[in-house]
Amino acid sequence: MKVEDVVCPFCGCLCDDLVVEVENNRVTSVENGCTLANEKLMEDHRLKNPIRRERGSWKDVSYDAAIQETAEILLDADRPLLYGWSGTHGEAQSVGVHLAELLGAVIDNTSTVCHGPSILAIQEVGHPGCTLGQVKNRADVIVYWGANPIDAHPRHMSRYTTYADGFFVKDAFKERKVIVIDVRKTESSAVANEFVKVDQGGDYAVLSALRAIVRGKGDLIPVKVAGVTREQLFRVADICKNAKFGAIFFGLGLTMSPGKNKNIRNAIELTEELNRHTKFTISPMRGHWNVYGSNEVFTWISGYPYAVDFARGIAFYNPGETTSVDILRRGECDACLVVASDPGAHFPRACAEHLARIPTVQIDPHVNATTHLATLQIPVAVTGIDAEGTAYRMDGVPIRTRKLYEGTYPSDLEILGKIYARVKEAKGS
Amino acid sequence: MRVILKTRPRAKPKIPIEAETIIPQNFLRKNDIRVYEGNKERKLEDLFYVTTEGPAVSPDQVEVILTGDTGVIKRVGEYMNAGRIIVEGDIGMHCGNFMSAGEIIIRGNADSWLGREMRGGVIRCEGDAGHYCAAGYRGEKRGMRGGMVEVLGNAGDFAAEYLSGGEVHIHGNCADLPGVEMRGGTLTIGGDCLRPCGNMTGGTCRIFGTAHQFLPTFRRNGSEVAEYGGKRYRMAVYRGDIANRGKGTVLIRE
Amino acid sequence: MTGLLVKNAYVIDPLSGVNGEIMDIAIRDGKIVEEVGSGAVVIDAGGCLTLPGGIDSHSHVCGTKVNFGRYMSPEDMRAGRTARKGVMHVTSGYSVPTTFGNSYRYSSMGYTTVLEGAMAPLEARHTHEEFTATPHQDMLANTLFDGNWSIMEAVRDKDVKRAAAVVAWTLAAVKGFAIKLTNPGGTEAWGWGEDVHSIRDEVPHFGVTPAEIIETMIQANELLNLPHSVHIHCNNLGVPGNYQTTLDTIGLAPDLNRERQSLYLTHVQFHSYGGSTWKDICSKSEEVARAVNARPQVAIDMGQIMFGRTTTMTADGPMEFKLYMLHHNKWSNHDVELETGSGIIPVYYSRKSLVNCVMWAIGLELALLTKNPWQCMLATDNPNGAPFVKYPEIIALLMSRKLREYEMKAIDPRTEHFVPLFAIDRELDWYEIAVMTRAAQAKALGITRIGKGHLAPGAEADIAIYPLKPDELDPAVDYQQVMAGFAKTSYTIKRGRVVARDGEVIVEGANSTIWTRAEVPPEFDLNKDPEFVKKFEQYYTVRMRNYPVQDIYLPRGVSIRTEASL
Amino acid sequence: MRFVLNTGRTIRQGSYVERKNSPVYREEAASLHMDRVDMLDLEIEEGSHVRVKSDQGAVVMVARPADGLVRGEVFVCLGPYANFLVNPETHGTGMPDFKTTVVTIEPTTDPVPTVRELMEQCGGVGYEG
Repeated sequence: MKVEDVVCPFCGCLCDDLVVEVENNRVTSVENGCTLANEKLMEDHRLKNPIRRERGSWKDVSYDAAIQETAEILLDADRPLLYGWSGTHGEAQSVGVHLAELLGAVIDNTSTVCHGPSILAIQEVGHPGCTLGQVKNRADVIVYWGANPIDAHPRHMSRYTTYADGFFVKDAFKERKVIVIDVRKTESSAVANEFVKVDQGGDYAVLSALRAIVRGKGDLIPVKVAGVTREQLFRVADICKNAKFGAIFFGLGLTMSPGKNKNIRNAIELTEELNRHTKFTISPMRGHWNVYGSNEVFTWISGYPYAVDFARGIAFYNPGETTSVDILRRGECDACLVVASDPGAHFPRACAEHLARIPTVQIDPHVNATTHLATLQIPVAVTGIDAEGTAYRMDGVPIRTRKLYEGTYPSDLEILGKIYARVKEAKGS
Repeated sequence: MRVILKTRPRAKPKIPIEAETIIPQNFLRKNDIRVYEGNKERKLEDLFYVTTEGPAVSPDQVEVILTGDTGVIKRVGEYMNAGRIIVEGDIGMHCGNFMSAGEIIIRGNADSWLGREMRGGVIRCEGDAGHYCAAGYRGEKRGMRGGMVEVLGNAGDFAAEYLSGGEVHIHGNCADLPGVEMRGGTLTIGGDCLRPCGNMTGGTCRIFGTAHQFLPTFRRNGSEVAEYGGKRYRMAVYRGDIANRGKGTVLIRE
Repeated sequence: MTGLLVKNAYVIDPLSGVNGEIMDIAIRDGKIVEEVGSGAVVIDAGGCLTLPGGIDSHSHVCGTKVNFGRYMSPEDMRAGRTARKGVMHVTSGYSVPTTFGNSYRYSSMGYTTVLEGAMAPLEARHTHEEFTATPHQDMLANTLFDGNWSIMEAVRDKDVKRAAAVVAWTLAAVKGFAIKLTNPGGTEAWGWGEDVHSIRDEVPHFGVTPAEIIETMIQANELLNLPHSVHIHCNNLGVPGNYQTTLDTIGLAPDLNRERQSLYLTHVQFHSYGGSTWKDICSKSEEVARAVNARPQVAIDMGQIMFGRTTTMTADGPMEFKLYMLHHNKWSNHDVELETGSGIIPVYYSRKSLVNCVMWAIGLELALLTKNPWQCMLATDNPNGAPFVKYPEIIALLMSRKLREYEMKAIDPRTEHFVPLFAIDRELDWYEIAVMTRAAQAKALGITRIGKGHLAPGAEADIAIYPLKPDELDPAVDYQQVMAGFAKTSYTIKRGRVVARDGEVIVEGANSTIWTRAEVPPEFDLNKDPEFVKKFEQYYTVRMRNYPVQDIYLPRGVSIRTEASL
Repeated sequence: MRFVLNTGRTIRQGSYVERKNSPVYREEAASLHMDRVDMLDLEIEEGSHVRVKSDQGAVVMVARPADGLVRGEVFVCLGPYANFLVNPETHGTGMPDFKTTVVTIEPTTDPVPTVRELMEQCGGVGYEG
């Protein structure tokens, strides 16, 4: 069976033009997808059934027993942490937030180790952005800063920027200038018209210098700023000011390097400054296909995009305190529910060690690094393959993923809904 | 009146205690004071041995003394407006947030967000302070607006972020980006720091050690003499941050 | 179900011609009925003011930009936090509360129906997701067409029917309720960092003017027989001297519909400025009200501002950038491909700011100078002028000259030279308030036919009982009580069920989403139009098949079907 | 020798992200990319095992020459190997310094651990499945 207009559940590009062939509850071919999409959709290595760690070895358990035990673990805890969420659909995320609210838990999503600092910066200065189609149809200057789309978002350039023809840009490859700014050369910098090599940790100073130049205070700028020559800084500023429509896309090169949120803030303020001369937008290159959805869902329910602490009944938010890495690092939480993510692989070692110390339940289709740390794992359907639901693209456009076949696994929504019901019943509310 | 709160041993000592109720005025009326241990609401007496000595008729006559394993107690002195708190050891995050008057003395180290968005009063930390010492609230336009925060040791990153009024004095070193987004008030750093005063629009920052990686967007504006610790130093004067409106002043020892 | 009987109610039901009669209201199966049996649950209203559930005909509570307002404002979130309690979820926020916060606060004020003022079609799914998390109000979404490329092409080709077909396709696809034009043409120009400055300016690259867009859309709207009229946020919002644009826009409105207005102008306060700069800005409310009084084919809402902190959010991207240049705090912007834009900035309206004082006066003046209350609805363009929790205070200001005098003493004393408010004596009565907060909205939105805004048998049993006894109160004097009473109902009844009591929400809630489906002849069905399909595939970044909002997003959708006259 | 360890995505890491216990994932996530001259200085060749050490611990990886890096910088794709070295301190931002871990590198003949072994070192119990 052929399914058209399939939505890819891998990265924040959320491409929705895939054509997929399905046979006997398996995807057998994928058209239009990138390597990441193909690997994800054609995968065939799920955890078969719920498993439970008992005295140093693993046993199979029933779904019902696993759900019951999860509810009990969460109810027993004084500071449970519910982490992950970016790899599942919005409807499941919504149950997650209500579960956290009911438990007095901390709920956090993978933004915490991704674009959390971007959110902090946006909370300071706002976010002049747009949907990706604005860029495709209008932009004549593209800036990738601390981002390597060819590896992380393989179709970003062909669908939205460098190679994407649009209404006002008929021949994109010729008409668009692409600037890549990074601490190292990448596949992406190789296709840029201009590559700006910044010293590690120097982004903030380079951004400040560019802002000063755009403000007409460039006389002050020394011959080199963090490894970038004055001439190149002026040239870049000039290209940007003369753009008809410029779009900056930034990645973890800014969010993870020293200064963190202040780097992003500086980039946003540069964008605002450029808007006094022309049209400019800035957008984070969101990683997981639905990480932005977790921010949206968390926000409309709790008021905050991530790192929400319901311990005192009200919603409290303070990244650096209520973020997962910090809570694990401090050894605060006494139980953890991991949903649709892999902190064992993607958090610093000290955090993984704490996950191994406490009861950790993982709801995830695959055996990953966290599996080895967990006490219980419940396999579920993969949203976008055998489950469906809402996802938000990196620019905020919501798209409903498709279910490609009727599988045998329950969805995240079903499992979480049952856990929520048990907790609610136990709480007598 | 003196109230002594000594921590009791706990089964899970790493779970933070949320104790915004520990402020002098709350002890005046012998109310049932509650704190949170994780997501569980507890009576103060469940977590502390409480001793009260002497009378008081107004909160400024109340002195609260915290001893024991106090490093995980958060929000002590939040919204405090009178009286005194003495912490014999370390204190957890958010100590003295939004306080408007009174005094907090910390004999040990303070965790992050010490004196966040403080309006008035005095905080003196004899050890080190964590990140965002005397800084602003997420998303708020102005940070600390009045009062005094003094740290005898070092401070972490983002000290005095969004400082808008009042005085912050770090005797030791500051880590990255002290005085970032500063709009007013005075920040004094006795030791070294990294990338001070990024994006500042107002106020004065004085650095008596070395400013590493000083940003390229500050304009030299002569020299002047400043007194610090009884000595006089010749200071290079800079105006900035000209990436922004550039109405702030940074003085760095020459 | 045995039914519910509200006894002894002081009822004002303008659409039914009831003005202050003590009567009983019988309810069964969610509807108002002639009578119920003796087994019915009885609520004794004790002679208290009983009105149809409140209707907000222009508010921003759900969707992309509203949520971004929350996302970017942790400082606003901390301003209104409540813990989970009973059936009530956690809430956060003051000017942009969480969805449950909005829902509970509206419910506590007796509001049972709310129209989201601006939904970008491409992001409609988001609005609907938030609608389901706003459980105590029936929701409707104005759908943005101000910068819609297909519309502008139809306008350029002078093809009204094509425009109507685009509207019909879009409303059905995104489950929208009505046509919204926000700064028509201006949001497309903002795609290039530009704006339009009058209704006769040309939109870059499209060769059309705002006036042509507005006129075409009014006609298309009537061709589709939509319940509501075109809903417009005029060009030049917030610009000194913009009243001329507003008068020009009013001048475009023909009289095409016997049931309701042909053009709804929203937050007109922001569009009634004289002068040429912020220094000489003055009120032109008299000119605007005169135009409204002379033209029954238009209706407006106030767009009242109230002093204090709030967040502005609108599809009017260029306006928000101008505002950012003034305030220099934080600024978000979100342009939506082929359709529209949006912007958000936080603001603080201060009694010390002459400009803000003039704005405050203008809103009140519009309500007091518009002779027919059916033509002027009470709203703040929530949260742009003020959060909706300020409505009770606005009601009190309109009902009491004494309260206005008290306020006028507290504001910048120069205000008097720039506004007529100080010379206006009119005090609105209970009936006029009932009109301006529910009946007129129902009529203007065209939802009386589905039982909204009135209490006649057959109507939806959406009822607000306020702890106010009109016979014993003089609102001109007892304004404090008026404010307190309108802030917290004794009972809010939604579809026959008590949902809030004395300000506490007591049930989970289950709203409906009301949308419009205009049936068009097959030759106007754009699903089969090769040109439309091709443009869609070329320029949108979402596949046409993935664009429409699936039915699952409207668990209790109510569609109003119309037969297009194409 | 001291180096600054940078991490980031690679297409191979992304392709095998749901198969973290596979040999290909291990090969990718344990690849330490570095400048060729630095490799000469360390007297190692492509494919040599190296012990990479930070203030948080040490892990064995496989050295690979890379062109885009300057001397003194090394790159490992994000994952459990790099994270064995990353300090969990977040500076009050929630985000660790994933891009600027100071490490030392020395040749070794020790084997490269599997993901499972890494997690067992963290206190976990390996699942074979």
